[in-house]
Amino acid sequence: MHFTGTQQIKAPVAKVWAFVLDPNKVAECAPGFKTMEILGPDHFKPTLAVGIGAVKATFTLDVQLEDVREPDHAAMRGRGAAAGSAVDMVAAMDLKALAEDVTQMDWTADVNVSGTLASVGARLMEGTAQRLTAKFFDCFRQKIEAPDDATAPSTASVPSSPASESTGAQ
Amino acid sequence: MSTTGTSTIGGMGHRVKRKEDPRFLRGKGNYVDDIKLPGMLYMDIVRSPYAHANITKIDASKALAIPGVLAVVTGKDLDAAGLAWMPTLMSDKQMVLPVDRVVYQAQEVAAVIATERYIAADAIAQVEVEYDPLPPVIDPFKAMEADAPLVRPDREQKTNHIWHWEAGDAAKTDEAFKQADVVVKQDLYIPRIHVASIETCGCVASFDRVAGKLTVYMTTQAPHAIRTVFSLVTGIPEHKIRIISPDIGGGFGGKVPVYPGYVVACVASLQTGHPVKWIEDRSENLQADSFARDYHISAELAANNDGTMKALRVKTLADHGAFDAAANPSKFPAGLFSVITGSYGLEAAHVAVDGVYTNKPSGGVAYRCSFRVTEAVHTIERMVDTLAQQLKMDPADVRMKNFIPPEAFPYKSATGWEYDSGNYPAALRKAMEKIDYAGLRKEQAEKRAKGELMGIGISTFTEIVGAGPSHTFDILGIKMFDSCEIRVHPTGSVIARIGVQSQGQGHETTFAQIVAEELGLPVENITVEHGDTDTAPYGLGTYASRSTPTAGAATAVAARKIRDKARKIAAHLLEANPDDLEWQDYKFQVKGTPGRSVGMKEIAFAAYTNFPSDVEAGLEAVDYYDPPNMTFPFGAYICVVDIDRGTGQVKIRRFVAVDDCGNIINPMIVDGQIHGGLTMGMAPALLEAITYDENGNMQQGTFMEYLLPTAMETPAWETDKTVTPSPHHPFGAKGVGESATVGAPPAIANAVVDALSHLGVTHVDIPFTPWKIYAILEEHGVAE
Amino acid sequence: MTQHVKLTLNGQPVEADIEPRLLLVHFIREVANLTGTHIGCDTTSCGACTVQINGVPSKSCTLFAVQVDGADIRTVEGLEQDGQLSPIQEGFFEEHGLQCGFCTPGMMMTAEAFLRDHPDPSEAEIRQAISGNLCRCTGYVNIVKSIQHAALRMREGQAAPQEAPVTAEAPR
Amino acid sequence: MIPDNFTYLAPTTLAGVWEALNAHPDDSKTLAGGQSLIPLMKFRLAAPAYLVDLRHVPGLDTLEERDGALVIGAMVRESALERSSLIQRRYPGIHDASSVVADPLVRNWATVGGNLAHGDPANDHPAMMLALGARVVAESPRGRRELDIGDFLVDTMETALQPDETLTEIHVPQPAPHSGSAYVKFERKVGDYAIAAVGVRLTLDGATVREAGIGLTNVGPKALRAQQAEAFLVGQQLTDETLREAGRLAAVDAQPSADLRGPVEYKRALVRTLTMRALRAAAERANAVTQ
Repeated sequence: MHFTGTQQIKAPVAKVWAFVLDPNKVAECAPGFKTMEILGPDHFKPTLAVGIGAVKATFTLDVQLEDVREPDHAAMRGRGAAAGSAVDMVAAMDLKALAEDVTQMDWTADVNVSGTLASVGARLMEGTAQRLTAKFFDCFRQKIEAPDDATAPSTASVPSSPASESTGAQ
Repeated sequence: MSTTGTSTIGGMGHRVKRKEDPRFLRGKGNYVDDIKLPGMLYMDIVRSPYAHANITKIDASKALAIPGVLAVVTGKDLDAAGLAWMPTLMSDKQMVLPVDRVVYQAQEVAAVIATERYIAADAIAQVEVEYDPLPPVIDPFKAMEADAPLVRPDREQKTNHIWHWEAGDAAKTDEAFKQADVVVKQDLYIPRIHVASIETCGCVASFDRVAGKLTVYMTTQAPHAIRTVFSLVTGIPEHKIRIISPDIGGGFGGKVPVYPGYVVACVASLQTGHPVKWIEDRSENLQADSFARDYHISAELAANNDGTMKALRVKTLADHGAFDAAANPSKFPAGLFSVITGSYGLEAAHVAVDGVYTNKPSGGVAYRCSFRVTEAVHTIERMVDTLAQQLKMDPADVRMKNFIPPEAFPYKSATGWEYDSGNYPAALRKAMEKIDYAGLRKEQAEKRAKGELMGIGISTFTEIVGAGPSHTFDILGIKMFDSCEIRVHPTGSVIARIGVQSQGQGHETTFAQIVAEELGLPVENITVEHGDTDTAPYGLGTYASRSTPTAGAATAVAARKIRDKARKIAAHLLEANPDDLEWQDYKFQVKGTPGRSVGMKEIAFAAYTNFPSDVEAGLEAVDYYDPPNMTFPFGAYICVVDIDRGTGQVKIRRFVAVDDCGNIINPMIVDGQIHGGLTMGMAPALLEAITYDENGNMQQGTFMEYLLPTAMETPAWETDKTVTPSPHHPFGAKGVGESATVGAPPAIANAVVDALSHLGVTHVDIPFTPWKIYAILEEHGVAE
Repeated sequence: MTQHVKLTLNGQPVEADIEPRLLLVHFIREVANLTGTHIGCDTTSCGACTVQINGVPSKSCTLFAVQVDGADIRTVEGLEQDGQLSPIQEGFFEEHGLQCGFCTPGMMMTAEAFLRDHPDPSEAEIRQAISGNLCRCTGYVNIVKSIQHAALRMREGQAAPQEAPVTAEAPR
Repeated sequence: MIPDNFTYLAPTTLAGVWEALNAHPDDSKTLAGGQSLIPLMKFRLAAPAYLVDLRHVPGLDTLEERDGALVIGAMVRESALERSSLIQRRYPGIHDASSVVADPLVRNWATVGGNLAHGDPANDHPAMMLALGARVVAESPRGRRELDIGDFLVDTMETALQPDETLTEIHVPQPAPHSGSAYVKFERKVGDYAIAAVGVRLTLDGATVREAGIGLTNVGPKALRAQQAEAFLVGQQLTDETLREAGRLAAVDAQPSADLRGPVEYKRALVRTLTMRALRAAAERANAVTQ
């Protein structure tokens, strides 16, 4: 699955760059973020409870930053496993100053899901992956644009309230 | 052979109610998952999410920390015991558990042994496996390219090509093509499908450390062959292995192979000294067990302008997955695909097949047809219609013109098979009358004028079953005979044990009927046992419609051996010369003196109480039957479809099946076999197909996506028969289990193409999904 | 953590302390040791696990046993009465409605409940009623005939006073 | 396939349900019929630590007309709807939909509330409810609110329900005179989700359409209203041409994606066909078909 997107962020490139290179901040934007182990400056292991509605799978990802070219390009490679499934992703972003206080972020992501999720959940897979990826990058914008002292809960990093009733016809 | 059996005997030709039903109807069947042994442990399997990857690490510590988890078995553990690989039935080898590399999605990676099923399931989620993914080989054509990644680097040959196989006469075929007026050419793809019996696979392996004996209750269609393979693999002496195939919830060929789960459960029982149960769930069954079909076929048919067919040339690429683990006879890696000349008299034919490895589970096993006959029949029956369409002839006429005539049997086909008997025109005529073929063609013309899409499709197939003569057929060197042992007890009741095994075919009933017919003893006093290697005589098992042609014959011959001995005892009782006795109305009587007779019940008593001095006591016999030839059942099927122009939906309106399987033991059971076979012929034509995404994920891993037909999608089948006995079978039977699955798909395919033929459509591959059909309707401007 | 469940199974009380996640089909097969109810899929697709819960045919592998605490459950083992096959069992026997027998218990539990509400069904109604039960052997032709046979038997039986019919209440 | 462990709670009041949900808002799931949730749990694609069963909460099985609306309790089983003569007579579109949900055995447990609240775009009731202009009643400790079904359905598997809210009732406006409804589903086989399905409600004024509601199943991230088609139909007579145009517009309104149920173009074509067929059926039921 290949996804692309563009964000316009009301912040200077340097501020965006600083955010993106901070694993703790980025992790908070990851869907269903739970915990993170930092193994090195460019090597992290976040645990994510990814899901929509009733469907939820907890992934432990092994993430490696790659091809970091300050101040405008970075890529990451991640691999993880959950519930008989595996996910492999490669994401990259490029920053471009549109104005002094406006940065454009162009991102691409290639996500491959294998195993149970792909075999059983194929019906909803592509739409969900696309939505979660788009939310991930949109969250960057929201967090970066938020006032510096903001400690507001990261609503955007969690899918909006899941369906509470979870039953019915198959 | 007598067909005058009375209902009190219940011999040949009677609709005897099934002896196995009383237990099934009461929920007292004994399937593998019903077996509970003291101290039994449960096994569950960790499977690979990747289709192709190196395993870099397996960490079982979290799983082992769960209370109730006793062991986690990995490929490295098996490797230490020399058990990481096992032989397949096709002289290839197959991973039991991988040491360092997985080659298909859902491949077994490790097994957890725990005290309870639920604990084992918890534990597999806690076994941490790290993989380094490799590029998967999914497309068999790309697999054959020089730079394709290797699926099997363990092999000497560094290619994905497994084997090349040919049959027929290439030069003669080329010559016939040169002289033909017309050549029609068509590529066909027969998709990957899965038998999906409602019971999945599983076993209970129980090793008795004191006796040194391994007993395995197992969903297998071939218990003896499994015993031999297990003995060869493990080194356990064969008499210390007992395979029991209890009641089986459907087989259809999917329970012939040896799956890794069985072997690991045995190893786990050997190691723990406890019985170990392993039962697949549905997704494991669909994703990892062996598959059928997956043939990419290229066919050419040469003919004269008057419709006389001359020669056939076929090239095929066969996707066998990561291991060549089909169950074909040794000399036939492409099964009996060379029966592809079908019911037609051709001058020449040539068939070539190439097997190829891909990152998928093993392919090439059965889907209610073990030996590639379905692929062959689909090809020839589609090609006949293609020719008819090209020549603007009625497909029924082309068939009638080219049928092997009834008087030509036994008939030697262009690829070397000797057909035993047949009367193809009679079967087709019967089917055409029953469905009112002429009336349907008239209706079709009227409907076409109104823009409605209706199609009529014919399939006049010839099957080849009953493997087989030992000079030609073996599996891993074991000749494909089959067997029966009969014991008549003093009071005239009987136990018969057979080397084949039932997965629903009703052997306990039909084999009792064979004995009843041959011995004149009532069917209710005859017990048939099978599936237990400690008691049943050696046999190759039930698949490929071989039970009746082989073990059925063995049963009749064993019974006749008993009758031969009984004649001597009867002579003694009647104070007559054995040569003066005749077997009449299920009794021995003195020729010309109907009053002086004695039945088998009295003879049986005498065999233990009052036998002549030159005769041994008892009344028993064994027969290992080596069939002189295959049998060739056939049939004529006609299907009528309507196509919805708004949705592309194909609906089967009527389907008439006229089958000829020779003499019939139990018409009720034969009807049932045909109903089921037709349904499993329809399913891949309309619903079932397995596909993989570019990463090698199998996309139909549940019954929500792998679409078994319900009663709503299944039409009300109309069946009829002709009877052309096999001349070489002891009671003239041929076998019927797979005929309908073999014959039905092209009838449906021909009907669908027929419905669209006036638009210029000449071929559509199965399955006929509504979107595939709708796209054709749109292309030709007739979509609603 | 376990939970106490008490229910009636073929007229007999059964109780046990079980994990809440125990599927009803496993309760029936492993706790109550009635193995006539089978498992064929995991997606509530095949119906091999069908039992009657307060008279309502239900897929017992898509239910937790705790959900039916207190219910009256009938399985294939409860069909036979006083050594006599029930009409639905008789129908399947007479019309060769089964081959491997694996789907048969679920098929009969569905069909029997259906016939209580539809004493004289058409073939189309029968086919619809059993469309939640998969059979891989029979092609359904003889299953339809079996149910028709049973319907006839049950209608004949209506003439004589019978045991009180089990009323089909929505399972709660 | 064995689910993960959980704690099972079966409160006897709504307040008890909310208390249970509030105690573990991130880790609780409401259980109604369970026919979607339990298979997910068996694959461990859903693993709630707390399962809150609604079965002992009284009053959730209402099925009656009250104050100008049909009131369907959240726990009303599909089979109850299917058998209800009130539904067959007055709300045939709902009867159609309830008769094609999954298979007959699943319908014995599956609930209307679950079908809506699961938020699955492939479920059958959401589109029919969109066509009928239904309202959804959600209750929580903060009180009771009514939402338009269109606002209730947010996205794939996502609804407007808050974690501690319970869907308790669905209110369907009573049909005006000369109204008809229908739901036409096209599936690969019985038990399958729709490739596409269309729910329609029509109110006619003589031969003219006065009101039209059209909902589409499984051709978008959630059930969709075919708004262009609806707008077009109002004021039109139902002829082959207008039916075709409405179908065409509904196909434009659809947002299908390609999957194992076919490519995008096919699904749009199917929406067109099914819209026309559902409109015809609804019009026939409104007893005023004009050709």
